Amino acid sequence: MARTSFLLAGLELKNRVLVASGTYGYGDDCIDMADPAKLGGLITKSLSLKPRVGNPPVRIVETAGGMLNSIGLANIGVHRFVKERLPFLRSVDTAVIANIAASTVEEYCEVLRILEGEDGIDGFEINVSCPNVMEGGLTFGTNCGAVADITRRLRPLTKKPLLVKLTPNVTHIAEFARAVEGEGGDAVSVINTLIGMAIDVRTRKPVLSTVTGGLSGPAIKPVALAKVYEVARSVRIPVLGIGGITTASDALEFLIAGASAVQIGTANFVDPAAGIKVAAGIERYCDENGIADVGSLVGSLDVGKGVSILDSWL
Amino acid sequence: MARTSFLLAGLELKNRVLVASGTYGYGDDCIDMADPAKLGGLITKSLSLKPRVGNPPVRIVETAGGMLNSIGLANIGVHRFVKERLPFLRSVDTAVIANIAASTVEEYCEVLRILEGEDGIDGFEINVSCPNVMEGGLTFGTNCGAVADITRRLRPLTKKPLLVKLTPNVTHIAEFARAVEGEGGDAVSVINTLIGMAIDVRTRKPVLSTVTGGLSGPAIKPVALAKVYEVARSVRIPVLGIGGITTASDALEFLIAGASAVQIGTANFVDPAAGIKVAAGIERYCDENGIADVGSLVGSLDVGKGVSILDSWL
Amino acid sequence: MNDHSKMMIDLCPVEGVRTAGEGIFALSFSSAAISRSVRPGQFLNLRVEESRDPLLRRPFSAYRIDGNVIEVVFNVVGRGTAAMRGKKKGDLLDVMGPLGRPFDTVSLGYDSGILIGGGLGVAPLPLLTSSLKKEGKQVVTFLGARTSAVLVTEYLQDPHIATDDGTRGFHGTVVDLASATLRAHPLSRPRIFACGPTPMLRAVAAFARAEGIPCEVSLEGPMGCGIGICQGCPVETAGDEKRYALMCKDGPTFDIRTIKI
Amino acid sequence: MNDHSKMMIDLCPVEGVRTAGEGIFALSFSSAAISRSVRPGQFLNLRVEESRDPLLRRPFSAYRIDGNVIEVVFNVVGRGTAAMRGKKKGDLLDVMGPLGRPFDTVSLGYDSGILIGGGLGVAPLPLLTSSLKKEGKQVVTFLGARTSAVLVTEYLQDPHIATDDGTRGFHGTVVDLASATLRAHPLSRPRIFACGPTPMLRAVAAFARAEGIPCEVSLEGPMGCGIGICQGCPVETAGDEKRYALMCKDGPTFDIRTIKI
Ligand SMILES: Cc1cc2nc3c(=O)[nH]c(=O)nc-3n(C[C@H](O)[C@H](O)[C@H](O)COP(=O)(O)OP(=O)(O)OC[C@H]3O[C@@H](n4cnc5c(N)ncnc54)[C@H](O)[C@@H]3O)c2cc1C
Ligand SMILES: Cc1cc2nc3c(=O)[nH]c(=O)nc-3n(C[C@H](O)[C@H](O)[C@H](O)COP(=O)(O)OP(=O)(O)OC[C@H]3O[C@@H](n4cnc5c(N)ncnc54)[C@H](O)[C@@H]3O)c2cc1C
Ligand SMILES: Cc1cc2nc3c(=O)[nH]c(=O)nc-3n(C[C@H](O)[C@H](O)[C@H](O)COP(=O)(O)O)c2cc1C
Ligand SMILES: Cc1cc2nc3c(=O)[nH]c(=O)nc-3n(C[C@H](O)[C@H](O)[C@H](O)COP(=O)(O)O)c2cc1C
Ligand code: FES
Ligand code: FES
Repeated sequence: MARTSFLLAGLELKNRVLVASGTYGYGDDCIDMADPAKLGGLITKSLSLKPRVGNPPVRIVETAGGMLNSIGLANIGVHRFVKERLPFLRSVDTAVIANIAASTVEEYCEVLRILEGEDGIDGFEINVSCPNVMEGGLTFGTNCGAVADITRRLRPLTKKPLLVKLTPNVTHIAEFARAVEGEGGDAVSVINTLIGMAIDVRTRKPVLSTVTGGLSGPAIKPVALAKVYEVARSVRIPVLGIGGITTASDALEFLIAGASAVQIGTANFVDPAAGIKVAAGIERYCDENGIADVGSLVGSLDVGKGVSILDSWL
Repeated sequence: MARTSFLLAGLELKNRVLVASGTYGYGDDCIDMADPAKLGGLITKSLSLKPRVGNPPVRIVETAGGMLNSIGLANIGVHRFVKERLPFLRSVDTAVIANIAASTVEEYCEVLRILEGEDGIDGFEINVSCPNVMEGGLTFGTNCGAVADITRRLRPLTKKPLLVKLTPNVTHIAEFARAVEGEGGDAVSVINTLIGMAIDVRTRKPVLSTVTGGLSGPAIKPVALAKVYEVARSVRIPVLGIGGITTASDALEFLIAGASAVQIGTANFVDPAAGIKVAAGIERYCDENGIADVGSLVGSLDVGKGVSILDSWL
Repeated sequence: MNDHSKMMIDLCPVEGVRTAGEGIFALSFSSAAISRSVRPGQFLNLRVEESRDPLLRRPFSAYRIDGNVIEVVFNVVGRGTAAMRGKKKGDLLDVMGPLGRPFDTVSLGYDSGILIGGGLGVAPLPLLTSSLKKEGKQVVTFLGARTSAVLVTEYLQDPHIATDDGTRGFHGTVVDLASATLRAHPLSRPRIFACGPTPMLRAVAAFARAEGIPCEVSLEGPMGCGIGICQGCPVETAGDEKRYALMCKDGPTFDIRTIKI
Repeated sequence: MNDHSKMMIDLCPVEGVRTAGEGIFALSFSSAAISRSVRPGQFLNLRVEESRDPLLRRPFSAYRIDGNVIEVVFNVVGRGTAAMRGKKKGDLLDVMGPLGRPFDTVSLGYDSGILIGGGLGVAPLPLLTSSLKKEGKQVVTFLGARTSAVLVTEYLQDPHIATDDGTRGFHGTVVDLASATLRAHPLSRPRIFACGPTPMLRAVAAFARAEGIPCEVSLEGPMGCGIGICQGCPVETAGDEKRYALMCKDGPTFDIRTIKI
């Protein structure tokens, strides 16, 4: 049986499959259908300092092979999270990573400080795809200096793994990953959703109340994989691959491209046990192919004589 | 019957549906199955100065709701094009736009000069998603200064419509559109393919010989639509919307978002008459909704109280 | 956490698809486990195809339970429902359920259940009828539809009928019919259970408020997951402070006092 | 431009799906227009589902023509072929064809056609057999497969059989069988037509070159459009200069002198 566990900046994960922020609630909703103890880790919905009610309907719409969402980071706020949801998460035998969203650097720090003082949080993932209220609504995530700054400010506040989750909506995602690495971030999560849009042609209105939203699901898998490949070649810290992963075969592509672990998002909506099945499938693949440690797959892509697109023409 | 024709920088198009570069050959392959005279226009495969044999196999792979390609701009070169293919295109009663690809600014100019001297070419579309050999393989398309420079250099060489086709693989596509507008470009085509990747997990090799490739098809439609919306709000020149359009309803979304016309790409591979059907469907929609001119749909999106994602949180 | 019946995913053999009205179909499949625990007003989330397009499950009210067999009723509005229509006996259907908050039939303090259904909002009413009768309540049913051909009156108890075009029963809306009838013949300690298009539910709520009758409505709208993990199905709650409940988890049935409708 | 028969898209009623071997199926559908013009070695591009996933058409060799009815033979390797297996009589199938360059059966200068098929490479051989016989050629057929259960020997003329596991006929590869047989019993002015996996075609080509026998092979690989507009199906051509032909338009059948194999 292949070794599946993985040490993420000192944190032992049972396997390399986590559930992604915003796609598994706080871990308790799916308990009837999937045992979280079989996951490598569970990442919470983004937590902000104050509760956020989220955006008005419509918040989601299906697209070809994917979906758009504009949830608006609806969450109960870090204080209620600690009081109402953390006790359950403490009882679950899997790594729990708290995802943090904020609109000022100070707010990121504050939320992290609150959580750092609590038992049951094993690490942090920083969602930088939020608008910076200081800079007039421009998202932090598309500003490399801002991402570096957030990492620098958060790093001293915790010894636990500090992950930064990058947005794909930039020209050179690897620059952002290098900025995180440079400031002592332990890992990067790649990718958050792509900006997308849908229109109801009967009413000529946007389907989503926010006009645009975030595209996720199988449709974005090829883009996510290319971003992971780009990032993994540019930094030494681990990369967590995310985007459209539904099957073990999808996850294997990410590992082979250079991800040290993967996160399952939209697929949970179809099957809350998707992550568990993906983990089992990865193990089966390794056993069938005589691979003793899942880790040896990471970055094992054989590009042969292949030249990257930068050297060729689309 | 709704008015469907459209004046693109002086060039009369019968309707607002064109077939996209690289997805209809030189117009003669589908003649048995679709009458090009029913299209608003036909954009040629990218033409380069010298013939290009293109990339080795594998060049295409299907993905969820889309496909990746790395054709490598295989084309017969501008000289053979003029000799062998242009005569057929002259005989077709539709607007013919020559798409040009090059790896130096000089080469762009040279190809345009050659075509400018020929009857039967009604306009030009500049593919800037090619690596700049001068700058060591970085693509022109992700460098705003380079895009401005190409437009500036080409503009004096023709009085015909000069379109620049933008890549979506940038943080702020609107900047690129503004650069084109500023240099006198007549229109922008939005979008070319997204960078993506696929791996064969049995061999642990990239599926495409070029490792990464361009993602197209319905999967990218939400992204393309958001980019068109962004660009259309930023420039006054017409926007040609491209990306995943398969049905009339898809095309209507682009028009409503602000595209003056649309291009059909991947859908041609499934049905070479897709563009003709889309054009007919747009007309039917207008007739059913009492719209006298398709043009009045352009940019008619009613955002109501909707706030763009930049003002909200993903 | 959902504190109703345990939810599960079951691969259910399809029993068949039958016609239940003009353009209306009923799909039945068997699941011992799910059929046992479904309660009136709950829904099932069907994976209509093993495909990435359509990608998400599709929610349908439990319409009928007969032994192990569960039936849902639907009309074809898109690709998901088109695929459902094409199912054949023996096909396997991936069903998640039972989901959501059932109608609150066990509340004390009412003697008669008033059931109001508009269009395919009839779907939860047959199960609700059986439940109420088991609990010894009086059941009075009002059913509305665009036209007679799309009325689905099966498994209901002597429904009062309204059609928009007057092709059957009362010529007008089901809410007009129900309010006129109930004002003329008041019931003892009534409680309203309604399901249908939002404008109809608004009218029902207005009537219930005016008459001071307790009222629950079953809502419908886009859903991502059906189990509370995507936050995709907000329903604005009553009260001054802007807040949202989740349609899939806190609903789909809501007491009208708890939401803005 | 394709200067072979006119290509078209036709919505074809499915006649049925039958089993043609272990895990091998034959799907038939009727199209008066396409059936009339298909020639041996040409293919059809099927839209197996009205879906955006799978998105692209799937290419299949024309296996049999019987009046208006066209049959293709396949095994289930992915979602497209799985969907084909599930087709029912009366379903409508969106078929584009006939596509590609047929085998060149009208070349002068040969008396006997040697047909070599490996696995489902048998697909174009029945049509080819009829054509050759109509033209008065002698036909000698060699058929290879992994094991006896997956051999499809219908509509062929007394095929010589080879199986990798020896469960039927010659124990070994079909090329070993063909070369041994043909060296032992040379035919008058032969011409080889082969279809199968690439390693097999390489072996056939090597044999043909060694013996100086004219040889055509039918290739297989990923296709985007099937009609020459995507440039997605390159086949390296013979000669020093690096150039590509298109499998869908210049092939799928190629004279081995024109390509690198
Ligand atoms: C709790 C709940 C119970 C339901 N019960 C039933 C039922 O018993 N019978 C029944 O016929 N339908 C029911 N629905 C609605 C049903 O889920 C949708 O009609 C179905 O998902 C459409 O799928 P599709 O793929 O055919 O359509 P799509 O291709 O997804 O969409 C087609 C059209 O329908 C609209 N649409 C899609 N989903 C919904 C939705 N959830 N509500 C309203 N409009 C939608 C789309 O905007 C689009 O215009 C219920 C919905 C909910 C939330
Ligand atoms: C000209 C031509 C004629 C053909 N004739 C026949 C035929 O008569 N009978 C038959 O069974 N098959 C034939 N094929 C192959 C057939 O087209 C593929 O098997 C089919 O497209 C697979 O579709 P799928 O959706 O089931 O598999 P996918 O889900 O698309 O793929 C499943 C697996 O098959 C591989 N694959 C996909 N397409 C091809 C392909 N074109 N060639 C090789 N491997 C592929 C994939 O890499 C993957 O590993 C032919 C192909 C060509 C190009
Ligand atoms: C409904 C929904 C809500 C999400 N909420 C969050 C969130 O709160 N914080 C975050 O960092 N990412 C969030 N994401 C992004 C996912 O974690 C993930 O990065 C993205 O969906 C791509 O993965 P997928 O294709 O597997 O879904 C959300 C995604 C979806 C679909
Ligand atoms: C196989 C293929 C070849 C293409 N070749 C070119 C090309 O030569 N020049 C160009 O500007 N765009 C090219 N494109 C991009 C398309 O014109 C179009 O911008 C893109 O595919 C998105 O549209 P779609 O989703 O409708 O296909 C190509 C696309 C595909 C799929
Ligand atoms: S549908 Fe996902 S939370 Fe309600
Ligand atoms: S498959 Fe498109 S050119 Fe051959």
